[in-house]
Amino acid sequence: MPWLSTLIAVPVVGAVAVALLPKGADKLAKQVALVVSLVVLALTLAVTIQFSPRGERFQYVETYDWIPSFGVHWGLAVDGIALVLIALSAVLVPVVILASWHDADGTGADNPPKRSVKTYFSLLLVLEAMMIGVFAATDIFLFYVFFEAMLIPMYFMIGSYGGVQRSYAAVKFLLYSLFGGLLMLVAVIALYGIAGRNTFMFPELVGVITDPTTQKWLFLGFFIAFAIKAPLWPFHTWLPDAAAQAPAGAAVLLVGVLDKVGTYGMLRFCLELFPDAAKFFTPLVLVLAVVGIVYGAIVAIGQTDMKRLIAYTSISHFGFIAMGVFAMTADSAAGATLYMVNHGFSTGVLFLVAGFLIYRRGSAYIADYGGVQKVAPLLAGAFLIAGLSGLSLPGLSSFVSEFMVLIGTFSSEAVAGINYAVFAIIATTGVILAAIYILWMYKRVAGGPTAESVAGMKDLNGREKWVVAPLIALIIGLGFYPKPLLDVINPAVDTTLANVSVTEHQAPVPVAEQKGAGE
Amino acid sequence: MTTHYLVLSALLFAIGAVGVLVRRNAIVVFMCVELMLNACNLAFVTFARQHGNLDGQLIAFFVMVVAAAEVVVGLAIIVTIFRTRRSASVDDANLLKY
Amino acid sequence: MELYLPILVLAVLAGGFAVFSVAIAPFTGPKRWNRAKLDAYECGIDPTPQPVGGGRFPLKYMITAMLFIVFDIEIIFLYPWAVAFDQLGVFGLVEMVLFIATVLVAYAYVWRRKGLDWD
Amino acid sequence: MNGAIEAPTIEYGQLMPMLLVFGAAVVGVLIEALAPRYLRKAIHVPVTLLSLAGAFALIILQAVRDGVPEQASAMGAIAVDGPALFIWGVILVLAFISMLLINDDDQFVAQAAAVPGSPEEEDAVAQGGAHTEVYPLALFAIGGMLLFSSANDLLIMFVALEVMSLPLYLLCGLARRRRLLSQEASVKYFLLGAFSSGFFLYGMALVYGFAGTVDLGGISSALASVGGQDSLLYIGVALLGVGLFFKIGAAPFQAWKPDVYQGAPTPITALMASGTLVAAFGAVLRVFWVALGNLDWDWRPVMWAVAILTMVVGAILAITQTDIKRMLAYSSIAHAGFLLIGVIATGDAEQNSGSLSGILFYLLTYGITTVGAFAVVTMVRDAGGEAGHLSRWAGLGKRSPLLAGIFAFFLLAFAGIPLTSGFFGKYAVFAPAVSGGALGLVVVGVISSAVAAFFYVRVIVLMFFSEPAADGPTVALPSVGTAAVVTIAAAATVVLGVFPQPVLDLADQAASALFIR
Amino acid sequence: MSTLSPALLAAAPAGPSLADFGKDPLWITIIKAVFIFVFLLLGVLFGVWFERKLISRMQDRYGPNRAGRFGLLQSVADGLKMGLKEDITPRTVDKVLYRLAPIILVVPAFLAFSIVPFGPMVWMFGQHTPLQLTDMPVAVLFVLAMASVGVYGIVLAGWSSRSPYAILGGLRSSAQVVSYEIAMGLSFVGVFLFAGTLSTSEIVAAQAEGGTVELGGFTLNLPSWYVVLLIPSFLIYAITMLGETNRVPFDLPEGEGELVGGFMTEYSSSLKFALIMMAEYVNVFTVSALSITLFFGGWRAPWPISLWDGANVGWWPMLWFFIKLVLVFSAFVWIRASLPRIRYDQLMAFGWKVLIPLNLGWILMVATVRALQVPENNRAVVFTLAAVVLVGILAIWFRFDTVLQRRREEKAAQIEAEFARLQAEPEAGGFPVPPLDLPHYHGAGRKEVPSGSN
Repeated sequence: MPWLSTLIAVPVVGAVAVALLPKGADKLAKQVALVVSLVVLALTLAVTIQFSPRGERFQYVETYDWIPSFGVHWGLAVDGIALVLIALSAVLVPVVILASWHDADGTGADNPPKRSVKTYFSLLLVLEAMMIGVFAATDIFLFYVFFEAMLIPMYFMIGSYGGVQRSYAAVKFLLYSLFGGLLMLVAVIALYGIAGRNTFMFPELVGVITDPTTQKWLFLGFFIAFAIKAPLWPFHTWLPDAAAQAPAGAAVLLVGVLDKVGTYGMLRFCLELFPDAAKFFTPLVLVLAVVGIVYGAIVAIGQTDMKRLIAYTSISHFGFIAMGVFAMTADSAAGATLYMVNHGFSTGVLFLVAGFLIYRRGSAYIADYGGVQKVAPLLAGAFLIAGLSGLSLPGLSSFVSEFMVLIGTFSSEAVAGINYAVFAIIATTGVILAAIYILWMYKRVAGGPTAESVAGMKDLNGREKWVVAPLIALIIGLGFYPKPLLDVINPAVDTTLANVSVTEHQAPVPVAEQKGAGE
Repeated sequence: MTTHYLVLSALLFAIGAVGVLVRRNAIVVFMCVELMLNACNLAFVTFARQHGNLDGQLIAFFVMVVAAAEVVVGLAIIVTIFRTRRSASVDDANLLKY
Repeated sequence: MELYLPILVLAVLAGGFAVFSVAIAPFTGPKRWNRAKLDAYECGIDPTPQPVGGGRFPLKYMITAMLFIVFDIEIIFLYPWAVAFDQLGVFGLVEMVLFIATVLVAYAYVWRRKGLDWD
Repeated sequence: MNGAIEAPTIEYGQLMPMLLVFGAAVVGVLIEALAPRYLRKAIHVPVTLLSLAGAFALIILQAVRDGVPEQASAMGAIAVDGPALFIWGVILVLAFISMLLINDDDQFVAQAAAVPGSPEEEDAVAQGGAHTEVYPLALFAIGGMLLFSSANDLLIMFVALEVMSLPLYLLCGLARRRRLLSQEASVKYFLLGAFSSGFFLYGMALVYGFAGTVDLGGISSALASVGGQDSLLYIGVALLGVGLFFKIGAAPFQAWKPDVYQGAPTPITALMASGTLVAAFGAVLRVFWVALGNLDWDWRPVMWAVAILTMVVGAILAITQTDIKRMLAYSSIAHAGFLLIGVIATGDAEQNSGSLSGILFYLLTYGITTVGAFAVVTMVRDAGGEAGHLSRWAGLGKRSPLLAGIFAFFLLAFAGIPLTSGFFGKYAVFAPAVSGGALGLVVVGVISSAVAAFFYVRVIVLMFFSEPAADGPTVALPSVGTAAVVTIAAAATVVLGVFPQPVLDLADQAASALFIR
Repeated sequence: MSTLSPALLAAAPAGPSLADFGKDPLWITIIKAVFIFVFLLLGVLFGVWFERKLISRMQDRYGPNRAGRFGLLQSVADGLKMGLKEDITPRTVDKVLYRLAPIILVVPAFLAFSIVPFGPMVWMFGQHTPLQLTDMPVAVLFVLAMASVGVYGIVLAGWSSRSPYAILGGLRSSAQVVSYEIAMGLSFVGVFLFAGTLSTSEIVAAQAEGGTVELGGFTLNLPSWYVVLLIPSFLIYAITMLGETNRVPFDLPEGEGELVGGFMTEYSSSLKFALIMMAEYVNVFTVSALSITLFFGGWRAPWPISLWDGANVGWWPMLWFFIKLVLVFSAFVWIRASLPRIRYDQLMAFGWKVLIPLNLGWILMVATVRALQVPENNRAVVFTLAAVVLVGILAIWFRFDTVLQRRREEKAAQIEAEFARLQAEPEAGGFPVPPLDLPHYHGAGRKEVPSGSN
């Protein structure tokens, strides 16, 4: 059975079905969307369970000719890295659907009259299909197609359903991404032309480009696209706008999944296709990453808008992920991959809870809140747990990954006379700053005397509990027992690094065992 | 010998081209275009003599035909706009700008 | 070129004669100034002032001129065809039937649209 | 008497598609002459559409039954080669759907000769009906396009250029509403068009002076034997280029395009923006590849500059536009620049056929999307006719989500977003260009694509994310024709965006043998 | 001429061909040019006298008979008088063009005559030379070109006068000339089809002997003059000849009842007017000479004389030519004496709606016949084409005939109805009604429907 194609097809079919529902059948649309997303989740679980970590690197391989003239294939397959990210998407989407139940209805205080509800959910499902596709694609061209096509539903979600400045944010988001994408397109075309293999299949292109100069240029083409997507400092400026203006659900997917495509792309394509160039640019990237970590954290502290604050924390976190990827040790890379997943969950909860708050209070400004924990303890609690996961409290999921990244970076060998430990040490300050922004925000929002405006605030209702509970459970669960994930991730990371030929462990499997035991 | 004719044709062509650019009356502009076409004819005929083949003369035939068709179409258009505006100056045609 | 030289000679003769006639005309006759005589003729009434450039003409004349051009051009094609007819054979005949038929179609259009009617 | 003249031969079979279109045009004139007024449209529509469809069928028949001819027809005057057949097909398809738009409804003036606002005009309007001359005129223009793209010598090319342009000059002036604008567009188009064809002709004269022939193959061999150190030739080539660049609207000869596109009746704009561009690129390819192929080292730098300028000018000036048709015009300029990249990317035969195939595919995708976009433009109306000003489009997404969505889709296709035909079109041109060593151009192309995306996105923002104006335009209920055009265009944009392989195969096949010399 | 048998070719007296031209020394050329010039000057004088005299005779009066024998010096006297009259240049005219226009009119008129063949090769002062100023491969085209240049003279004369009569007259005149020029040009095509050349001397040569044609086993001798072979061409040419030269019945532009003097209104007298007059007469001679060249065998002697061997050699042919010229000119005068002037719309309608389509149809018919004469042609195709052409012509003819008939009847019925109504109720419409004996009110039966209204 073509599992991956099915995974992509189901949400697409669902989206069409939702879009074709008669006008006014809003409730039905939501239900259909939820069911479809749950079906996808179930299928994803099935795929995950059947995936064998020690087997072939790429599993569920599907390869069909798509456009032979261009050497383009409908090439899908997953390795551990892609699998966990697909799983992340599959988990987040039903949660987001549930959380966005009323987002498109336009009942919020400061929400302008919104448009079609079914369109929103239809777009969500399309987006899900694209997200799965982009992670599953093994054909670089196909990857690019999903990479770009993914923008459109997100663009409409932000632009049509977002906050006051939504159209500005949407356009900024689209243009940044598009620009990066086009640079990548040039690199993709050049890669195809220079490789001369008449194929875009990723496995066949690994290690083909050997000329260092060529590698560097192509690397830059890909890297800038991913850096914009991720977003890495200094390409980050679109994210706070987009995330702040997007409806909460869209923001979750935007920051939680879409941006991961950037870091995923760095790990998958930048490193493996252009290992020499990657090594050449590593110091630069690490500098950017570290600057991003510190900068994101500091700016986050100064934010007055909750969603912007969360967005800036994400910039800081993406710095960690990028650092992990480019430190190129087994630990750091595996940690970065794990971080992608964990960050998706923790930021997801943060955005969702912030969304609940905003929905109730009608304002995103921190100053408008106070003492929420007294009137809505569950809400505040969820907020706190997610926040703590964000600041990498031990026992919560992010800690494991952040720790692995830092350790990995610290232990990586000095290259070109630069000791990477320095970066790790500076990055650690990010952890401290994280404590400041998270806790301070929590204190202002949930702590202290109850502000008048939040006095009548309702606590989480049944639907919202169902939204938050699974994510909180995952955060805590993965915090204590990340092994299943790492089991899946490690072999893939090791293969990747083997292709980059920098890993200190030549035998992948024992390493995975060892790590699993070590955590 | 043929050089003189070529120079003449180039001169006529240049006069026509400059005329198109500097004159303001649509009909005069149009006449300048016709002048350019006829300069081309001169060049064709000259080259035909130079090369000793008849292609150039033949082309001149066709150019005349085309020029005639152009006159018919062009004057029709110019007359229409002239009737509307009572002015054939291209400067008065100013509705289309960005 | 020699074929055209005689024409030049004749042109010089005729041109000389014409220019001479026009040039001496003012000197051969008497001169009796009379204001009315120097007005444009208009059956004795004050002449209508004519705008510089001739003013506006009925469009009819332009249409006639256009039609003339179109048919004159057609003639340009008919002459070489007629001269080379024997050598072109059936091909020439076929093409000219098509050509004339096409022209006649346009002609019929002009006719039906009253392009050939005068008033 | 004189030296014997050999009676020429003409391969009527190969030229049949073109002859059919011209024949239908002539029949159209006859209909105008003989049929009573109330019957004319009813006769014109089937004649026009059937002739276009028939011509298309003949092309298919030619390709399937006889294959691609290997020698130029009509004594070497017209080359019905693979690319020509493909371009013919494209032109006919585009013309067909443009025709659906043209015969749709009252886009055209009731009485062109009547002064706007005069009693005569009111009479004509009251009598109803429009100029049915539009049909034969359009057919002549289409026939000219077919000939232009397949001309194998410069004379035929010049004649075809005029046969194509002259009807278009007239058609431009026939808009029913905003007559002054339309007439002005017509005059501008005519004067500039005639001016540029003068340049083309003089260039042709100089090239003839150099080569002693206007046959494209002959010019090519003349270049090969002389070595191309002749100022006559260079000036000639430059002037030829001016003429051709004007037709495709390449900068710095693009000035007419926005004016004309805005002023002309929108269905005619659609025909021009699609068909003319396709035909003109056919001619550009023939001149620069077939005739001047041996001179590529000399024209390539100029072409680089023109291509870059065209893309940049098109993309940047489009941003400042406030009229939807002007914006699409600038977008068309930018796309002409992208296509020029393909023209530059020459090399060995394989490289050339790759570039050619890319250009052919791009022309098809761009043409269809363009017609669709203009079809949508015809449907958005207010009291004064089409609502051209961009501000009037605000909030269209709320008022008519389906139409706005389709238009947004077309715009995304223009921008080259994946899963639209525009993406593969661009890819098909850019990819061979990279392997042809024009990476720099591709980078410029990509950057200007990004700039161009900005103004496409701006329209989408306006349509979907802005509040509708209180007295905003209405969306006309589409007639069957318009609806069909929009549907066909949207379907083609999707299908070519998702599953382009069959058409790519066709383009590859058409391009494989390159042009007949 | 592929159909000429070698025997006939040998029998044909030698006429000049294109190759014989361009070899004259300059002085011979000058002599010839002066001869033509003087010939035309004297011709005009003679022509004016001859016309007046002849027309008088036809109208049963004497005509000029005071100056000189038979009034022969009358034209000379007129010319002198014009030279001695005051040269009036109206104040408003465009001075330069006003003076230039007569020159532009007269020079091309003279030039057109340079390709007219007067005779065969003769010995002139020890030079063997054709009796023709020059010839060229496009001689007939040259005549048309000169005629076109003459139109400029007309337009400029009218335009530069700045007088409504002159301007309208100039426009009308030029419109008329160009309209009839087309029919004229088309009427030549038949000749070229048979002669295979545009050179006048060769056309004359081609009329030396008619060819033969095989039709159904019979050998038919074709007549040698194209006037016989191509009678419709000639008739059309004869009509256009009158239109082209603004002669009766097509002398509208200068008809006194129409626009005073037409384009020459402001050229009231003096030598400028004389030039214009002269140009008109020269034009008449030119078209006459052309008709002789193209249709009447040029300088070749007519049938009974041609039996004499010496008829077509030496200087004799010049005589035949002059006789023919005088005869054709007489025909002009005869027509002038016989026919009334027609209305302008009728004139244009006749030119455009009758002459041109007739001409085109005729050309196609001539071409098919000619194609049958060429043995290597595919007869089946030609016959098919001929059938198609014939059917087409007939279809169009019948269609127009029925349409015209229907319209005529409609119009008649309308007039009849109006007549009946007015008879019953004379005050209908509230206007005082004119007496009912006006022709219009006698009903359709008594009134010709104007032909211009179809």
